Amino acid sequence: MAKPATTVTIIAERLLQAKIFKLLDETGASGYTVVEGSGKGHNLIRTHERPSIVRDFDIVRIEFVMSDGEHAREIAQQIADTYFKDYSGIITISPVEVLRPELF
Amino acid sequence: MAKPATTVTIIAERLLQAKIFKLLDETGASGYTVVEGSGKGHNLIRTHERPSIVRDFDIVRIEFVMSDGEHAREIAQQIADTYFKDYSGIITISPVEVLRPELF
Amino acid sequence: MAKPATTVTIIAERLLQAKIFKLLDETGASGYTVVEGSGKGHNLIRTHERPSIVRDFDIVRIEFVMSDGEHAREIAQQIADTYFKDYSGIITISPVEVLRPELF
Amino acid sequence: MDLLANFASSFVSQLQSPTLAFLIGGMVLAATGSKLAIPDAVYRFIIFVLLMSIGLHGGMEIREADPTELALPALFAALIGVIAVLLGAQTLGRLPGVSKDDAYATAGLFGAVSASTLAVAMVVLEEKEIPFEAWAPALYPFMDIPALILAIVLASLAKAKQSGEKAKRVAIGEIIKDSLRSSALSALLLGLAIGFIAEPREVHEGFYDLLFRGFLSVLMLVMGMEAWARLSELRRVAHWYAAYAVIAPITHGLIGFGLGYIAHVLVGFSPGGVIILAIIAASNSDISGPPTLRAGIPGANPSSFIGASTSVGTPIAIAVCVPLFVALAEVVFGL
Amino acid sequence: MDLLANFASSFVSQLQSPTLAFLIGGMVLAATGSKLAIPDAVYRFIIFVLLMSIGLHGGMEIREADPTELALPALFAALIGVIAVLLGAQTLGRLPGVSKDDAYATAGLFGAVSASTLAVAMVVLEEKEIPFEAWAPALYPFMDIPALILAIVLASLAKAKQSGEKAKRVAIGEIIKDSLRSSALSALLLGLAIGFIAEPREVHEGFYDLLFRGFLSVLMLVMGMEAWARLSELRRVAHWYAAYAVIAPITHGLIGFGLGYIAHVLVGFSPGGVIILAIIAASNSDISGPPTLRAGIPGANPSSFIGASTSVGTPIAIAVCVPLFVALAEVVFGL
Amino acid sequence: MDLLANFASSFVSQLQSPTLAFLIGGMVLAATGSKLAIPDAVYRFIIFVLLMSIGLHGGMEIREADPTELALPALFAALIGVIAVLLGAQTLGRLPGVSKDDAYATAGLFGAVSASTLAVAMVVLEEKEIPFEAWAPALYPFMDIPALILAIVLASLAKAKQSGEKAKRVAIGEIIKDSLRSSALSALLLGLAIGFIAEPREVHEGFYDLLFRGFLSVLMLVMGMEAWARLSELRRVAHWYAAYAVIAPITHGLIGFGLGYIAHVLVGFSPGGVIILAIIAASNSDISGPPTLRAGIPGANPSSFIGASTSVGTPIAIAVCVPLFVALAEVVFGL
Ligand SMILES: Nc1ncnc2c1ncn2[C@@H]1O[C@H](COP(=O)(O)O)[C@@H](O)[C@H]1O
Ligand SMILES: Nc1ncnc2c1ncn2[C@@H]1O[C@H](COP(=O)(O)O)[C@@H](O)[C@H]1O
Ligand SMILES: Nc1ncnc2c1ncn2[C@@H]1O[C@H](COP(=O)(O)O)[C@@H](O)[C@H]1O
Ligand code: NA
Ligand code: NA
Ligand code: NA
Repeated sequence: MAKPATTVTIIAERLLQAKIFKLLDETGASGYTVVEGSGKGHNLIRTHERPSIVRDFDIVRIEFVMSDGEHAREIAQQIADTYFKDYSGIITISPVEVLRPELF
Repeated sequence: MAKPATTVTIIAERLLQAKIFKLLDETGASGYTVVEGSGKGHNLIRTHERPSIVRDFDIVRIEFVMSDGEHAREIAQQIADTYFKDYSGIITISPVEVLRPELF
Repeated sequence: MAKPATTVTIIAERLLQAKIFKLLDETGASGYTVVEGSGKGHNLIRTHERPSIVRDFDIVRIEFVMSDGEHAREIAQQIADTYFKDYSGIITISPVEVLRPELF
Repeated sequence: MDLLANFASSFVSQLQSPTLAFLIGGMVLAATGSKLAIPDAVYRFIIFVLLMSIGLHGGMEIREADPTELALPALFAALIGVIAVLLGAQTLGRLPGVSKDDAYATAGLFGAVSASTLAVAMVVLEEKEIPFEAWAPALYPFMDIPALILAIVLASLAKAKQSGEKAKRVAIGEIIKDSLRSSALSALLLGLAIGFIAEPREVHEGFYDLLFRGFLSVLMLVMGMEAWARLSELRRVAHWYAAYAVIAPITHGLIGFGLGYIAHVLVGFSPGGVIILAIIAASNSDISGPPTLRAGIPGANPSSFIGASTSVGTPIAIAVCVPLFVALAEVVFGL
Repeated sequence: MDLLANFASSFVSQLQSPTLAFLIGGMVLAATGSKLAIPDAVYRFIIFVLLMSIGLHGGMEIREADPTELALPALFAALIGVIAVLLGAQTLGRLPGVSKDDAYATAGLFGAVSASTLAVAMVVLEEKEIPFEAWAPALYPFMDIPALILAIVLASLAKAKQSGEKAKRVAIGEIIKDSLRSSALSALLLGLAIGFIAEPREVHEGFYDLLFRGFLSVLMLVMGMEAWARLSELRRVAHWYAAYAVIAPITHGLIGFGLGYIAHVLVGFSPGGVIILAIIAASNSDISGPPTLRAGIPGANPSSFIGASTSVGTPIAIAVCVPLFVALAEVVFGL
Repeated sequence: MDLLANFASSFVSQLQSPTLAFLIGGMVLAATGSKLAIPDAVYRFIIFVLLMSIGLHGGMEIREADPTELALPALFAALIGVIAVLLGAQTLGRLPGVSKDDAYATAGLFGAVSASTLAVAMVVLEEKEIPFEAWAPALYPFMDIPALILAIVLASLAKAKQSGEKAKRVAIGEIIKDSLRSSALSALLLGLAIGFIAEPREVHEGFYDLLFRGFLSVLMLVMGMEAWARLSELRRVAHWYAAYAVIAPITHGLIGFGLGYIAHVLVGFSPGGVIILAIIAASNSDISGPPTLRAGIPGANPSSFIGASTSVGTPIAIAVCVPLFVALAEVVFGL
């Protein structure tokens, strides 16, 4: 009963979180899951362990699953184009299978 | 030395966490990893940021890796059948490779 | 514009985190993302919920993405050989696609 | 007239009370999109300290109390919980756009008790120097648990009737345990036990009681923020929830006040105790209730029952019912 | 000579002050690789309590104050914010290896205000029993917001000029909102409002003020640890940042002191108020500034502007500027 | 007879002590599956405050102390750490079902010191008004570090012998650093240093000391919960661990008391100091020990050594050894 789908994983600064959520809602992602983390890339080292009032530079890992892989890719591309010129972040796309495909 | 295996990712309410762990233990998953998160789906918006005494509605992301893909799929299906009729949650299945395959 | 790449996911005790970061920096991973979690394997049960001063036994989930799959596998193997003889941990390798491939 | 004037003045003074100022402050913060947030860990510790403080104090005082006095008020507390749920099921449950499951869950939540509102009541009584029985806070579980059980049992019966199957036996023992194990009741009962057995006056006064008011002010801030934030969820469900969430606390409180008055006449339950009974009746559960109801009535939509209670029920209980029942008591008992 | 002797003795006494001892202690911990860490949740609660305490106190005192007195110092505060940014853009911005964007962001940060440094200043004034206007902490946003806005506007103009396009309109309203919504300013303003309206003396004295010094000591520890930890980031960028971060606080503080003195002469601004104005001028933003600037000047590298301010600017403001301006006031006003 | 009667009465009074009531309360909560949890961030802040408080107080008092007095007790502390590890290796290490690595790690943990138990001892001494040397808490690292080093060295030698290879040089410097950098020792030493240098009496009394008892009560709750939760892990390993975890604290404590008595006779070490020495000897490490041992003896199974210490060793140290050594001192020194 498992059917193929696509998971898009967006790793970004929390600064962008609300905007990415909005974009996902508008473009029709049926849901998403977020976990908080830390990381290192080309810019700032972001450690979750250091106390910080300013949480906007923390890393969030947002993933959304869609049945329609083409649509998922388009959304991913749109996020990359809109935000990741100016701000930190990476996007990966992976093939998965989902149970209960009617949800996605 | 990498060998193929299957990762099952379960995103569910924390309410179910203990029950899912029990089921995983009983069905013979050799281990699992959990991270806490938040998310949006068809029901409640769950934000990790808002203070809450009641953590039962938070989102947990549970993943387990198994060498035996068939077995992993069966476990995944069983979790979906047992819990995800009544409660929120999604399950994805992905192909991976593992190092130290004797562990899984 | 998506190009194939490889994601390596390392699940380990926090004890090893700093050493793994160092190894990743030295071997040329362009970045990595970490989330904190808990888990169960063959050894200790690690629960994120119990208060603990000693965070060294917590589980961290480190993932890094590289365009060069061969290189990624070598790094993964090196981490497994260096640390996972003595300490807890698992490594999975998955095929993904990335946007903005110049970053990896 | 006196009652009205009294209520008006009590209400106005309550409006200037720091407690309410923090509650409203929290709403304003949320409404203006402030990033200020009380960390989750701090919030949970605050709840713990407040309930331990109430528990420890009660436990130490109970040493000198006559336990049989508790009987009638406790019975009344249970009765109020039951009536509240039945009322809710019969009113909210019959309205258009409200599913049976959602109605039972919401009624259960409003029948159950809020630890935070209880804490507010105790501060107000202390400020007004109105004495009450030391064991009065211990009435909490006597109202909370029957309400939750009844809501889940009714929902389960309704489902069975609908599907034509025999009702699944509701695990009542599990509901009681779930409720007692919730962080709120655990802390209160632990405090009662330690207070009773070890009489830790020094640590109570020098720490738990010392931090009580300050922590309560922070809690009010959080509750105000939450109330506003949940409004958006409430807006997504039928308007009846909002109406119910305004009327139910006042109704339940009046029932509580009435039964409390009877206990006053019959067994000398103090006026302060009557106020506490009325206010916990007016309150709705924010800690033990939601997860217990979610587990027991999986078909209910948390958005509706949590939204109604957090966004409307709790502010009404704190901002309207607390001054209302204090004023009522002042008139009725001539305080 | 007197100034120097006075400054020397004030500086030495400040060095033995617990505040500074905790700051240095934090640096030593970080330098030796200690695993001791103040949990994030506790740190954020501490900031909340400190700013609520300052706000509540101010709000209660303002009840008796003449609001028109605030006008000139507030104007001067805004002026200092503006001058600081212009100075930074003209000095740091012309140095080799410093990008325009980075220069504007850094100048904005040093023109803006640090809540923590403000808290230190208030403890020192209290210890020295130097009185100041209750509304002095309310000068904070008057300096903070213009500095942030100007930095972002200048960066945006520079970018437009460079690219030959017309400048994107800077959403000034957004910047003001962003700044007011930051956890620091929200807490301060909330405290002012609640203090003014509800006058919660009891909860202020029994909780917020009670915890003030202790929490400040913990905050200093965190700031010391952070200062050291960020040094590594600072090292990755041009050395000019470090030089700027030493000179700017002292310069801005002196400008603040000067304008404060004028306000003293013109409208009787108190010596304590002058010190506060000088110290918030010397301080640099650690809470509202970084994310606002990050959002407004996305091309700027956070490593440079945060590194310079956290690692060098803040320790200089606390360890050098606080005793400096207290000593200066003692000489100038003959305290 | 006197000792027994005294011990019995001291034990009974200790059983009613709030400290123990919270410890047992925590166990009961965990046993009944309560969801009450003290947030991790709060727990870590509590440890910080307790150790800072002990440190600050010690540091301020040491100003007037004669540092040479510390020499003999410090030497004895180190000796106790060493003896404890050797004893453990020779007893636990020879039992069936216990691996060499596990035995060394467990012996190391029981030879090392618990900051929480030390805090309990200090509260009890204060309550009983038994004076002790201000520097007595500073004996902690002198016992802790040698125990951890010896355990790791022995394990490494044993492994080398087994594998026939030359022993890997143990990085003793690393172990010492690891230990000193642990959050517990860092906080204690930082407190000592700040107390000694800056003498922050006001912030100590008004904050750290103020919160001491309350925070200790919360800590006891956490330790009780942890003790119960870890029992399941202990059950998975050989029963000998449980037996060892009962006997070792008492044995080590007696050795500590004996050596303390010698120091009393030779250099006038105070009875209170002797009690502290005995109790830290009886305690087992819960903060610095586990990760240091895990890193140093990777072959050891954390379930066994952490289980034995958290579930059995710590409750024995607090509930049995504290009253035992106080009673013993009362008899021996005629307090
Ligand atoms: N190659 C990578 N693999 C995994 N995560 C990455 C990688 N590169 C960047 N990241 C994540 O993206 C964040 C921002 O990256 P950057 O913009 O390069 O600083 C980092 O903090 C990491 O969390
Ligand atoms: N399409 C999706 N992609 C990723 N996560 C999802 C998706 N749909 C639902 N979820 C997660 O599953 C949780 C419960 O979903 P729901 O039951 O639809 O409210 C959400 O809070 C999300 O964390
Ligand atoms: N099969 C598995 N699937 C997912 N995570 C695992 C698995 N086995 C082990 N882990 C993770 O690796 C950690 C250490 O495993 P172990 O060394 O087996 O105790 C566990 O706490 C889990 O977080
Ligand atoms: Na109720
Ligand atoms: Na400034
Ligand atoms: Na020991």
